[in-house]
Amino acid sequence: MLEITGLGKTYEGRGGVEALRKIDFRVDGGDLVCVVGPSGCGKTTLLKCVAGLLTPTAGEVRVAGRRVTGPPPGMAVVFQEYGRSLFPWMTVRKNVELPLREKKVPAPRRRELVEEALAAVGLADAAAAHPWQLSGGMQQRVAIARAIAYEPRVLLMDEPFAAVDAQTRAELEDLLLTLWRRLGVTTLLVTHDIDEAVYLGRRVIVLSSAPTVVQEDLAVDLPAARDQITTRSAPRFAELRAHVYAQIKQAKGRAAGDRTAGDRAAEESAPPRQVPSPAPRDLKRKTDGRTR
Amino acid sequence: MLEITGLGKTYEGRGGVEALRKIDFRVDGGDLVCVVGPSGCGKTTLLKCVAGLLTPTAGEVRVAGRRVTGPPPGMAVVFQEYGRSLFPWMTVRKNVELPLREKKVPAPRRRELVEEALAAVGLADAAAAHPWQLSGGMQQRVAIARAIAYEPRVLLMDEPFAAVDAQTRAELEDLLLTLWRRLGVTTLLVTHDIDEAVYLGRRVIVLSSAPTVVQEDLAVDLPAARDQITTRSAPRFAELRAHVYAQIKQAKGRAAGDRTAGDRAAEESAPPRQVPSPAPRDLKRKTDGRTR
Amino acid sequence: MTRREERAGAPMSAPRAAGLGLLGLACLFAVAEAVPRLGLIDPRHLPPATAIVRRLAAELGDADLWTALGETMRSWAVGLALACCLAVALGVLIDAVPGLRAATASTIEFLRPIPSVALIPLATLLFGAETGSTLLLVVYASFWQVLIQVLYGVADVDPVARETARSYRLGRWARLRHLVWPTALPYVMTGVRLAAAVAFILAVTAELVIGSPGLGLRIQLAQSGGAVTEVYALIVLAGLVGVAVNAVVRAVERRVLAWHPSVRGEVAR
Amino acid sequence: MSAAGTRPAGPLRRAALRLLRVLGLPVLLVLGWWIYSVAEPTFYLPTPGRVAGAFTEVWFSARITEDVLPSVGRLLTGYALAGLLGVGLGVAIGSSRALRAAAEPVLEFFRAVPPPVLVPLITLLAGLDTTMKVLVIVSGCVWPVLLNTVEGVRAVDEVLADTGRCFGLRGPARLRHLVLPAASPQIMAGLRQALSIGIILMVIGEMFASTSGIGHTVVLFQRGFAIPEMWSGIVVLGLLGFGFSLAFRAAERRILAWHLARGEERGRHA
Amino acid sequence: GNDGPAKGGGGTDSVEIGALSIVDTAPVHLAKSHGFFAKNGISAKITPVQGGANSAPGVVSGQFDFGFSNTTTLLTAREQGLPLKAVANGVSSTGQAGPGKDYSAILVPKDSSIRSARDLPGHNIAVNQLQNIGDTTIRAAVRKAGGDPGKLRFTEIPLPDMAAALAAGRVDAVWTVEPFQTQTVDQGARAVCWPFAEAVDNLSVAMYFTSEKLLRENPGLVKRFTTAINQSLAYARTHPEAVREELGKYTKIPPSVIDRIVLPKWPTEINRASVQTVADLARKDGILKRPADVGALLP
Ligand SMILES: Nc1ncnc2c1ncn2[C@@H]1O[C@H](COP(=O)(O)OP(=O)(O)OP(=O)(O)O)[C@@H](O)[C@H]1O
Ligand SMILES: Nc1ncnc2c1ncn2[C@@H]1O[C@H](COP(=O)(O)OP(=O)(O)OP(=O)(O)O)[C@@H](O)[C@H]1O
Ligand SMILES: [Mg+2]
Ligand SMILES: [Mg+2]
Repeated sequence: MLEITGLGKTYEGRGGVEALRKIDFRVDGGDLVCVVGPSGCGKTTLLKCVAGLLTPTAGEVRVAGRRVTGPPPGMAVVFQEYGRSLFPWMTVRKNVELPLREKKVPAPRRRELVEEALAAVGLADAAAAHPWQLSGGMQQRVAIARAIAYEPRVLLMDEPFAAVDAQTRAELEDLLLTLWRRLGVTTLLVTHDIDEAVYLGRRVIVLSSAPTVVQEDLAVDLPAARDQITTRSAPRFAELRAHVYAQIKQAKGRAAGDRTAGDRAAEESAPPRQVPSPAPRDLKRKTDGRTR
Repeated sequence: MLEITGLGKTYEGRGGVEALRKIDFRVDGGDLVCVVGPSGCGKTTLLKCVAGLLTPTAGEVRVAGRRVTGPPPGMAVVFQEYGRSLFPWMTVRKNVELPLREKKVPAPRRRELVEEALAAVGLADAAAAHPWQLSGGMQQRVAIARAIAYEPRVLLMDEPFAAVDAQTRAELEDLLLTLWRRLGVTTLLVTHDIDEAVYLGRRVIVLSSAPTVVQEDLAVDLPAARDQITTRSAPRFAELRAHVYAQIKQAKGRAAGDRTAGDRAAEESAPPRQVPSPAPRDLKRKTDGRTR
Repeated sequence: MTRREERAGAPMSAPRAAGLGLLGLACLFAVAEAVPRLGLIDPRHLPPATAIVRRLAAELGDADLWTALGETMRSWAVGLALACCLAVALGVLIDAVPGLRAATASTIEFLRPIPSVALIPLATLLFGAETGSTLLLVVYASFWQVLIQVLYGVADVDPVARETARSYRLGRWARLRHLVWPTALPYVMTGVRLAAAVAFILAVTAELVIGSPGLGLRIQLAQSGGAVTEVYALIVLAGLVGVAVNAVVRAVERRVLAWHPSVRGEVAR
Repeated sequence: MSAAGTRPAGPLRRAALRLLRVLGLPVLLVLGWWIYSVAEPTFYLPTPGRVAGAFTEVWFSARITEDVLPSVGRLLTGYALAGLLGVGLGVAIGSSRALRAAAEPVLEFFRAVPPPVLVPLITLLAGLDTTMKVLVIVSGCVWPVLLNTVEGVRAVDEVLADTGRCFGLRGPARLRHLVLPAASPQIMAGLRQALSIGIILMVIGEMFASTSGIGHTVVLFQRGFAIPEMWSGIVVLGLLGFGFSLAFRAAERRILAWHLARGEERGRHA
Repeated sequence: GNDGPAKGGGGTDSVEIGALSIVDTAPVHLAKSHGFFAKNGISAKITPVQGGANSAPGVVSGQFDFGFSNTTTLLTAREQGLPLKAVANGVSSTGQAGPGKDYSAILVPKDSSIRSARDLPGHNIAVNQLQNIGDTTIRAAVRKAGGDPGKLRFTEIPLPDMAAALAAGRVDAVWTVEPFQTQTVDQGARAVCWPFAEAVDNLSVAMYFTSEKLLRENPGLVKRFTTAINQSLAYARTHPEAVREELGKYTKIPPSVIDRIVLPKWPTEINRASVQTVADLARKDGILKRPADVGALLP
């Protein structure tokens, strides 16, 4: 479904910032892949290139075989800057409804989809409010509702649960899984929460810090049916998580120069968070991402 | 240092939204208190009332004994909408420097503070960039750098680490602790990460969902010296975490009406995240928050 | 959609933009040449573009023309600068002092539609001397343009940015300088562009009516002498001055608004 | 915080306060004018009393239907046309860099041509009747709308624009739901500018080849040295501008409700 | 200067004169270039204004010491209470009707059915200013020719734009003056009526004037100004080639046109009777509200 080959992006400002050096991976139709990596490594840039919002400076992205030059149809994006991605002049309901109108969904079905999506993110009451009357987490949930109501074939999400509390986050994660299973949406999700990446992803892609390449493409070999209790308490889950954590740490460590006191302290002390079992066990490493 | 008495806030829009009903607690000078609560329960509203940016509709806030009617001196705020709180027309360095100028810090000292703060958050290289040339996480770190460079007496932070990766987050947490210890800053921190709340906070305040009151004021009786490895692996840490999680779950559960399929699924399945030991053990509950 | 090309396409180089601009002017020239030549309008009343340009070239050789242009540009520049300073100062003041906006609204709306031309007798009465009168007219007309833009601009400050400034206790002056002014700047730039044209028009008109020396006087002389081609040549000169002024303002804008979405969308993407 | 400080005012007091706010400054100014004109009587600046006298005499007559109404009709037509043209062109030019580069010099060229010298050209093309007068109004009103629209469209928030693109917002829908609302604060600024410019150009258009209209009347008075009468005409222009701006503000409050409320809710306590 | 005339070195007074740059004002320019002002101890600065009505405020406010304006405008100003006094004749019609005889005429398109003043009622005539000397004299001419002046329709068009309006058929006839008369005739128009000449005998069309204040404070200067202008008027009358040469300097009239235009007459005396006639006509047309006191205006 998604093929990313030799993707590179250098921003022109500031004397040329190389956000992505060379990214190669593919996502099969109906797959759910999580992307993790250090802050500022180029995850958002990657997502925007896939969405056709940014022109790569090298390589290309293909969605369903077609080279991406603009946003492909049937794709929904949840932006990291959720607040700014909502239309302040529209109510919450209108915000969610607008893409459906553009998709020419008939009015009754549209209403249904909007109500369902808002209810699913727990915002049925806020439908008539304007985005700027909502809390940060509520705004983010509106953005999620807009994406899921759209029933996309490809779903790109940039830290979609960053602004909600732990409980809500768990609910939204499961909502995403349900939806993904029901509709078979090809999903690419950027997250900072390693647990979340392992819990949700069928694969986890770890990006290195700049110059950014794919540092690791990890298949999550947990049972397909997941739930918050059993999956998260599985020993394999802990292993995978620890492994990803170590990878990110390594990715960050690679970035020379900007190591500070705080940095060093953290590197020395921080363990894989909340993971007692430390060492990763025979992890099947993916080399080209095409196996799956 | 901070006294919040009978604080209530009802927004006028949408036929009157009661964001806060009645909040009472106090924070002693040099204390570090974390606030957690369901999404949309009024944490940001509370913070803004304390900061003197919103006029409460009931009750009052006192900082250092003086009733708050506008932003009190010596206070720094990190906003949840970090992106919009940076001035796009200034470089990162200028953004961090501006409050210092206003504070009439002499130029050499100012430069020193700015360099230090930027280095501490790992952005020494990005000083000359404009905020919109940075990634989300980097922007958030600029906002943090601005607050710590200011050397405030009171520090209010609204989900300050939401947009950074796990590794960076741990580093920033420790940075905050170091700073807090060194300068004795009275800190009120809103977070969604329960682990973070317990790891950082000397107390954790759990807000209920609307109508919002203080549901729990929990003293964190972990040793004062904390570090990412030992503190987080302490059994008491797990207990506290589980307790807070249960509290939030309860707080959310109380909100009637908007319970949906996803909601219910989550409630049934989600365990305290990554916490094998389930039941909280004899927790010292605070009733009025004045004991400490 | 054009927007996509703009965002995704290669940024346009300055020479290319200038080339396109020249192309636009060339099209205008072609139309202005064709209309009289095809007899759509009697060439005696609207001479063909080539004739106008030839006449303009001849005029440009005349030192007096340059003196006249200099006179006009001087009252233009002084008037515009005065109007901009006054309008920005008043606009910011109206924004900063609570209640002032409401108190001044009715007066502003009443005074704005009064044509500058109607004030000529009053102007001559108050100032007598020609420059004073011309300045009064120029300032009066262009002042409102900037003022209204400033009033809308200062109201556009991002609420979160405003709160940030407040929480760090930025003083009145610092807030003005670092928050309100940058926000209003794009509006002000538009206001200055609007006012620049209006000031130029009024400088010319005032000369035309009051008879102080300058480009307007030359236009009037040509008009009352029935020298049609020369009238159009001078009008073209006025237009070209407008184009030049705009180019300058745009260049300034690219520098001072480099951070703004409208400009940064065009340079680095 | 002001909200905490002020006592809740009764409706009567509020109304009185409002009246004071609307009329306070004008009354002061008129008073100043009065004192000046009495202290230093000059032919060209009559006392407000004489102007008021002339006002009732001149304007409470058939002039309302003969001069004022046709003028207002032309003004509204021209203004509406200019609004449509300015927003339409502005959106096109604002969203295409190539078009902007090509069109800007031409537009700037026309913008710099003084309307009084443009009028003869318009007459050549459109004749002497209402069409010409409306065109004169359009030729001046269109600029503030156009410029502001161009700038407003250029400044659309990138994240919003990206959102629109992702969800396939295109063509008229993009215009209606994204571009126009996002640019609306600036477009409104332009429309407000255009209102008073329209009145001024109404006068200029009527100075030319006219037999009726407010502008025509004012010019006749001015030429006939009927100075109080001329001032009364200027007062009519001012009142017209004031009246239109009231209507405009009401419309703006509806159209920019989201914008104003957002600023207010957060900014109230400032 | 606006502080009143200043006594310069060598016993000359500096004065500022507001006057249109048209054919009519040739004598004031001649007076300057041929030394009539200098001879009378005056150093003059001539400031071009647009329309005679605009020089009146300048004279009242003291910016100008002298102005040039047409008779109707001066009568109206006087009636409204402006303290103006005529000091010298400005320009007069030749008093002769017929093609190429007077410097002002009503022109119609070649194929027009209008043949004389009598045919004008019912048609749309362009004048440069409504309610001024143009429409008054046209009405009078029509009346004299036996037509109904009530049926005349007037449209205001600036003189430079009349030719185009006539060619495009926007109006049926235009009332114009030199150099536009010659230019419009060149473009195929035909003269049918000479209102100045037909309405009034030897009409004093315009005059030089000053304020009562200056007259009171510096009667000597005013007298010298009058003398200078009168000398120049006489010179202009007898030296048309000097006038044409002067026109080439202060106007932008194309040289080929200058050679052919009909020059007005420049008598040194104001024709008081014609002024009275214009006043009566203006009163009849409602331009003046009261019977005019011509004596108060004229010297
Ligand atoms: N400007 C406003 N106008 C009207 N209602 C508002 C406004 N701002 C916030 N609210 C409402 O107040 C309530 C509390 O909002 P607040 O932002 O304080 O929540 P929060 O606890 O910070 O949530 P989150 O964790 O999602 O950021 C919400 O129901 C929200 O809809
Ligand atoms: N518009 C821009 N102009 C110049 N540089 C940019 C721009 N946008 C991003 N960058 C740079 O590109 C790099 C990658 O940014 P990106 O937003 O993709 O990071 P990210 O992985 O999403 O980070 P985060 O997790 O913090 O959101 C950063 O160094 C950033 O400074
Ligand atoms: Mg990002
Ligand atoms: Mg919040």
